Amino acid sequence: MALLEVSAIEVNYGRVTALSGVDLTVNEGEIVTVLGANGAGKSTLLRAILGAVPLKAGGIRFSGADITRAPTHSRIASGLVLVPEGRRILISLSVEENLQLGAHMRTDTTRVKAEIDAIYQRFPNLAERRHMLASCLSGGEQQMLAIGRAMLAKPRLMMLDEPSLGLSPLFVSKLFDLIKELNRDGLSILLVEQNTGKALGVAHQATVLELGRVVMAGDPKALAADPRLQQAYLGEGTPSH
Amino acid sequence: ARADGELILGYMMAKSGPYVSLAGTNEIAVDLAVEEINAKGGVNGKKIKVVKFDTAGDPKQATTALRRFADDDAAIAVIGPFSSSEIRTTFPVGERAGIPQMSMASSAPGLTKGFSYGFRNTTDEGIVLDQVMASIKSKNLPAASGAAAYATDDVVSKSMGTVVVPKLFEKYSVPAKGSVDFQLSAFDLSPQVSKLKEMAPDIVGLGSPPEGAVNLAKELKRQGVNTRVIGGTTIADPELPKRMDGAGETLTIGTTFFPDVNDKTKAFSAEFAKRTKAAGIARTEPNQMDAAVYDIVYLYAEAMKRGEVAGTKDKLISDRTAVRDELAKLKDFDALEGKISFKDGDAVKPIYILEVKGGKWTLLDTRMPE
Amino acid sequence: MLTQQIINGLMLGAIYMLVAVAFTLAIGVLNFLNFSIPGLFMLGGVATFGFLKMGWPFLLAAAGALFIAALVSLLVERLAYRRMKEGDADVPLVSSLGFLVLLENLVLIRYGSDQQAFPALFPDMNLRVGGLVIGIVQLVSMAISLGLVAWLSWFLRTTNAGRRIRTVAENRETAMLMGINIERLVPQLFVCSALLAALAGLLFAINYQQVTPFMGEGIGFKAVAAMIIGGMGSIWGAVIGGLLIGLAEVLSVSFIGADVVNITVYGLLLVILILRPQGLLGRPPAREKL
Amino acid sequence: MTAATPALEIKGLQKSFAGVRAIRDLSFTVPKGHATALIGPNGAGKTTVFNLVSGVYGIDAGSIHVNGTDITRMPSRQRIRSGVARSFQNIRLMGHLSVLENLLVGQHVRASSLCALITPYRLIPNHKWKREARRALEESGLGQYADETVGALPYGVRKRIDLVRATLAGANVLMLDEPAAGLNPSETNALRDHLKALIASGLTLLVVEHDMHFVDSICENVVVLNFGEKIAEGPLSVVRKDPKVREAYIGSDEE
Amino acid sequence: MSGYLTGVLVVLAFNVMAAYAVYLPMAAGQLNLGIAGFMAVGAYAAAYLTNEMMWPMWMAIPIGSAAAGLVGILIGIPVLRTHGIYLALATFALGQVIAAIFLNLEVVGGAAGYPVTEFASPYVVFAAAIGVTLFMVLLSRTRYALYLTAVKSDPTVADLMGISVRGIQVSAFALGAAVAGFGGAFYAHHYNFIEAQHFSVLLSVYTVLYVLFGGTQTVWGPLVGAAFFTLVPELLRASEQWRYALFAMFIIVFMALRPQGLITASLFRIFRRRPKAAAGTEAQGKGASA
Ligand SMILES: Nc1ncnc2c1ncn2[C@@H]1O[C@H](COP(=O)(O)OP(=O)(O)OP(=O)(O)O)[C@@H](O)[C@H]1O
Ligand SMILES: Nc1ncnc2c1ncn2[C@@H]1O[C@H](COP(=O)(O)OP(=O)(O)OP(=O)(O)O)[C@@H](O)[C@H]1O
Ligand SMILES: CC(C)C[C@H](N)C(=O)O
Ligand SMILES: [Mg+2]
Ligand SMILES: [Mg+2]
Repeated sequence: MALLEVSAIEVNYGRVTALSGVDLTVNEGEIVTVLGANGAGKSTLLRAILGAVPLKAGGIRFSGADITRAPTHSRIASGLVLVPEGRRILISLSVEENLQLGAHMRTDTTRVKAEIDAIYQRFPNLAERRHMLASCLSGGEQQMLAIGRAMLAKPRLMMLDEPSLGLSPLFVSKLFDLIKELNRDGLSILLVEQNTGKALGVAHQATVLELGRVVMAGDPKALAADPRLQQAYLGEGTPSH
Repeated sequence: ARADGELILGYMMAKSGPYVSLAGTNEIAVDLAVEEINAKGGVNGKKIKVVKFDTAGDPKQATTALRRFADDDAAIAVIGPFSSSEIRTTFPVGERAGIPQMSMASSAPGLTKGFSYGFRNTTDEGIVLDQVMASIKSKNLPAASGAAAYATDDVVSKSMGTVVVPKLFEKYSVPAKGSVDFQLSAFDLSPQVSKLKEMAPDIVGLGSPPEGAVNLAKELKRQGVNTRVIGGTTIADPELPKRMDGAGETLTIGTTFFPDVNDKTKAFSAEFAKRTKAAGIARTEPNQMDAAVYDIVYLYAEAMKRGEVAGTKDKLISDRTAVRDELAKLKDFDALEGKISFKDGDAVKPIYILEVKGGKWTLLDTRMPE
Repeated sequence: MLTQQIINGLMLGAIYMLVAVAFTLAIGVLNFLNFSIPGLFMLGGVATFGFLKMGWPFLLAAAGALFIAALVSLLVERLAYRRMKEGDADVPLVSSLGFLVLLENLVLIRYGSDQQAFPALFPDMNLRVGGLVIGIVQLVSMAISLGLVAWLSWFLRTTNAGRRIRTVAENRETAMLMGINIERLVPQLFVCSALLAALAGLLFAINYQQVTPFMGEGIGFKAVAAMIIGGMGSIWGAVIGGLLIGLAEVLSVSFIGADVVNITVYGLLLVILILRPQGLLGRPPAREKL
Repeated sequence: MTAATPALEIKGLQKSFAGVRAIRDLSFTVPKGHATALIGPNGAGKTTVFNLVSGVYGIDAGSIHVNGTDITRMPSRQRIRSGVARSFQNIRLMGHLSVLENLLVGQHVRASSLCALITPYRLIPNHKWKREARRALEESGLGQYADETVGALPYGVRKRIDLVRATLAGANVLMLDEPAAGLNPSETNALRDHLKALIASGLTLLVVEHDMHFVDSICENVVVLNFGEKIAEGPLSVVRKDPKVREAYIGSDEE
Repeated sequence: MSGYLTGVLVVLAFNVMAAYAVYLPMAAGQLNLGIAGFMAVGAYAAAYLTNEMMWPMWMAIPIGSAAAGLVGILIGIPVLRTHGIYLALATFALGQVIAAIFLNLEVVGGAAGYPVTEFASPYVVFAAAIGVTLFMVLLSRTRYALYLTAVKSDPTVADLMGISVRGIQVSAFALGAAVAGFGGAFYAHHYNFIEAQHFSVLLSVYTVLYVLFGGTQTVWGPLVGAAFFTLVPELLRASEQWRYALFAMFIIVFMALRPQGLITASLFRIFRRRPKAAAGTEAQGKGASA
């Protein structure tokens, strides 16, 4: 069953057209990945789904309801969440407060406490720094915080914008394990990644954007084998020495 | 913009800004005077026409107004400006342009000094307060000790508190117990009154605009201090007793206008009341500036008559000089406020000593400054 | 005498304190130096005065005034604050000042620039103990202020609302991405800040039995100074700052003279800022790590 | 200064934040004309090393030499003059300015006389500063963005502009903090070529990077940090076999 | 020229000078709410030199300006430890303190004010304002202006690029003060009378208002803002008591429509679009061939 349906959306920044006629479907329990070069419009797509940029045309449905005109906060309340590009940690709040903020819409405070502890276990770096200002964290630690914060919102669809950015190889592996684990537990995921190989590895569906349009879509394994994609995004075209 | 055969006067109003409450009704008095004069045939057979400009009490805008009257409107003389601050910037311009000005409210000491075209139909606060003291002494009111209270950031108030009051206490041999001061914008005078309470003087010489007088009176009452506050023309507001709302009994001031002096003042007050009511203005009783500005029109009319001004463009310069010279020579001109003469550019005219009794101004004494 | 003066100073400080808290809500939280607050302060006093003049009972008049202030504040939010895009925090300052000028002039057109006598609510409202005079109304208003401030600071510290507000303060766009309903939260804050300011204006009018169109300006400036001394965004800082400014003002008036009031009050502000740039209880701003 | 003088020499470096020891007795050198990588798990202290070298924080103990000059006690703004420039992990471009203007700011060290300060260069068509900045942009294939406002550009483009700005300071030691993060593989390739060209022109690089392919292709030497300590040093092929490094950083499933 | 127009243009000239005095530090991220204080320093210093030392005006005015600049340096060094709104309030306090000092300084008349003998004619004042404008336009084309923006938007990075952030900040502050002092010195000699109240907080605040209103993104904003604030109230004269209320409504509406100020960079881009594109391709061509 389709959880998220994006149909023929168009987004402009002033005169620049960032997205045009983009369709995308995420089914319940699926991982969908969106690939594309810099400036292709991946981040814009996620922001549009969240309602952070206005749509010029098209529609969005989430779990059966039309949310095309819904304000961002009500979309989030209905189970969407975004780990944004550039992390957007709140630097004047402590690490713990950042996490609590992720759960600000929830009322089950005891569960939230337990989940925060679980996140500390998963990311020990954060546990050590729970009472420090988030501005002190290293780049990778901030990325962990952003992911943890999104998990605490208890979403039905989690959108991740380049989550592996700045993470060490060990942590990238852990991250993809986490993504799989969350997905196993029933969470649907929309993943934007530069780590194309890994993203195609976990996804059930993939979409490739170019200059704001969908140029390829379908089964990730088939796409991974597509020479056009290999050329452009897998870096196989110019072998390293 | 001038039809030949009209005598043009510029009028700087303070219709907005800090002085509106005192100056807002002046326009009615000016219009009244002009209508009366023109109804009687004008001056030398020519009608008077007034050109108006709102300065908002701002010295910069007042300068603009004066430039306009002098250059564009070819006015023979200028009614105003209102305040001392405005005078400080417009008198030099008027002197260079050679156009007479006459203020209806400015009472800071010595502002006309060095200006031959600058006049004020006002009396220096020092002279006014002198007469108040004289009156208190002559009526044998309690005056065993005194203190001063004044605003520090206003020229007139400060000079009252630091120079005039101490000098007068000495002159009338009232032992001074000290002084308290406050800012113009102060609303809380409790520290000052706590100090006055300790000094317990019979009279407090006040240098302040009306707001300070109201606040001081209320705080004196709150802290239970009984003393007679005396002040000058700056607080001569007909509504003051009402504004003090039960406080301020025995407050005593000197002013240059009181409505109940004679038939002329009563008639003026009645007409003024009629016109203000028609205009929907809350205060219907004329204040001292209303009377002063009314007299300024008559003073100019008289000076133009005596100087035989022509009111034509080619004679403008000599007309203005003639007005100036005639004003300077004027002696005991019979005006609304009483007999007016000019000494060094400032008017010399009777002073009415008023006291608050039962929440109303009452006439205590009438005096002519020596 | 000194005791009396200290009492006088604290009573004055209580007024500054409430306005300072109103400012701190707007600036510490919304990053918006809201110059309409002095106007709302004035409105609290003048509108009550106006309603009383129309014959309304006191409580109704006061409620009416607070209601009007809240409405105006929502308008300020709409027309000034909401227009502030990411970045330049100075911008809405202009329109908020526009609101101050507008409010002042509207009141001026209605009631004139004169100081108006606000009716005394009770005949003699003063405690007299051993030569000391303490205004009962002032005492009550101080108690109300402190109680309100204590509640507010508790609320912001311990509830989710506090965290949401701080998120909005740091970055509106992130707050939006976090699902915070800015459209509702921000107006709530504006209303809250307006109510504090208007309440302060009302208490002022009762205490000093006067209202004028310009009564907000001087107090507004001192309150901003109080807020800064205490540390922006810190509610207890605003309280301490307000009382300090009140004391500094009264003590310098009574022991040196009124001509030095501005030098001592603003000099104090300047010195505190130079020695402790974030104010007494303020936290230094978090900087983004490289 | 001989060829043997290291471009960057760090000795006994120590730094604590509020009692937390972020860098512990760290020493290493970066030889001239080569690329060296600084790697390690998240929070190991890599960015902190950059911050200490560029003077964002004062150090607790140790010394830093750039091209033989002791810069340990130098104010941060002067360090760039001794020849060390850096890029930023979280891109720090001035968002309201145009790309060109950002680059002009980057040129500052080489145009810092009073005269340069008050020349109304914007009135002079094709002024040499503008020309130079444009050329640098062309060379990294970003020419079309010169007059755009930085804030609206996509992440990858901004990342590259940050790099160009660092090169414009004319420094011979460049510290690059995760230059390939957020780039897709083909862009990473382009970046690699660009960096190789820089090395060939005689620049020295110190690179923090988590992409091991990338590190492998340009860096001869790597320094591995963990908890602020150096745990290994040497060619990547050797270091990556080190069990300590595998456990802390690379993990077992890498390749 | 008509006397009225002269009078209005003179006011405009002074407002323009004050506006640029505010604009310069604002470009470096400093909101100076004490500009009136620096105008006072320039005015009193120059007036003292012509009155008591019998200096000619053309010498006294630059020295007055320099005196204000010097005070700017001396005060800027400690005060620029503060940032953002704290700095704004520190400068605000500074303005108050300076005005209070002149109010008590008897050598220059104290509360009675200070008459000035030498007269600067309207044309001299116009020339001064045009001079200041040209200077600012020229300055906006330099690296110095670029660094002001850089320091404003990211002081940490500017510092790492080798820019002396402190130097830029203090110089911008002092240069702004000097421009203010320059205007103040002319003010004293044009109106031939100065008093502390002329240099009140409201003057500072209003000046900041026109600069923000005009827009701070380009060098033309302050000019347009000053013109708007000087001329519109004149045009509204006919509306009498509604004049300032209407004016305030104008401000609110304009700011709601153009929150970045009347004149913005994008406005200029619209005009320049075509010629700039041409220049771009030309430069690219050269770059490739070089
Ligand atoms: N705020 C903005 N204003 C104007 N244009 C914008 C803005 N944000 C993005 N764009 C433009 O929209 C297009 C798509 O940008 P977007 O950030 O969605 O790309 P992306 O695929 O996420 O790239 P990256 O991989 O670099 O993150 C780009 O051309 C970009 O320049
Ligand atoms: N200003 C600071 N205050 C407090 N702690 C800090 C500060 N700067 C860095 N740290 C701490 O020092 C440690 C090292 O941080 P650093 O940013 O150098 O890590 P890194 O190696 O660059 O990691 P990453 O790969 O995630 O960017 C981190 O744990 C961080 O929390
Ligand atoms: C009406 C008064 C406030 C005027 C004052 N007496 C002056 O000289 O300016
Ligand atoms: Mg993106
Ligand atoms: Mg790092």
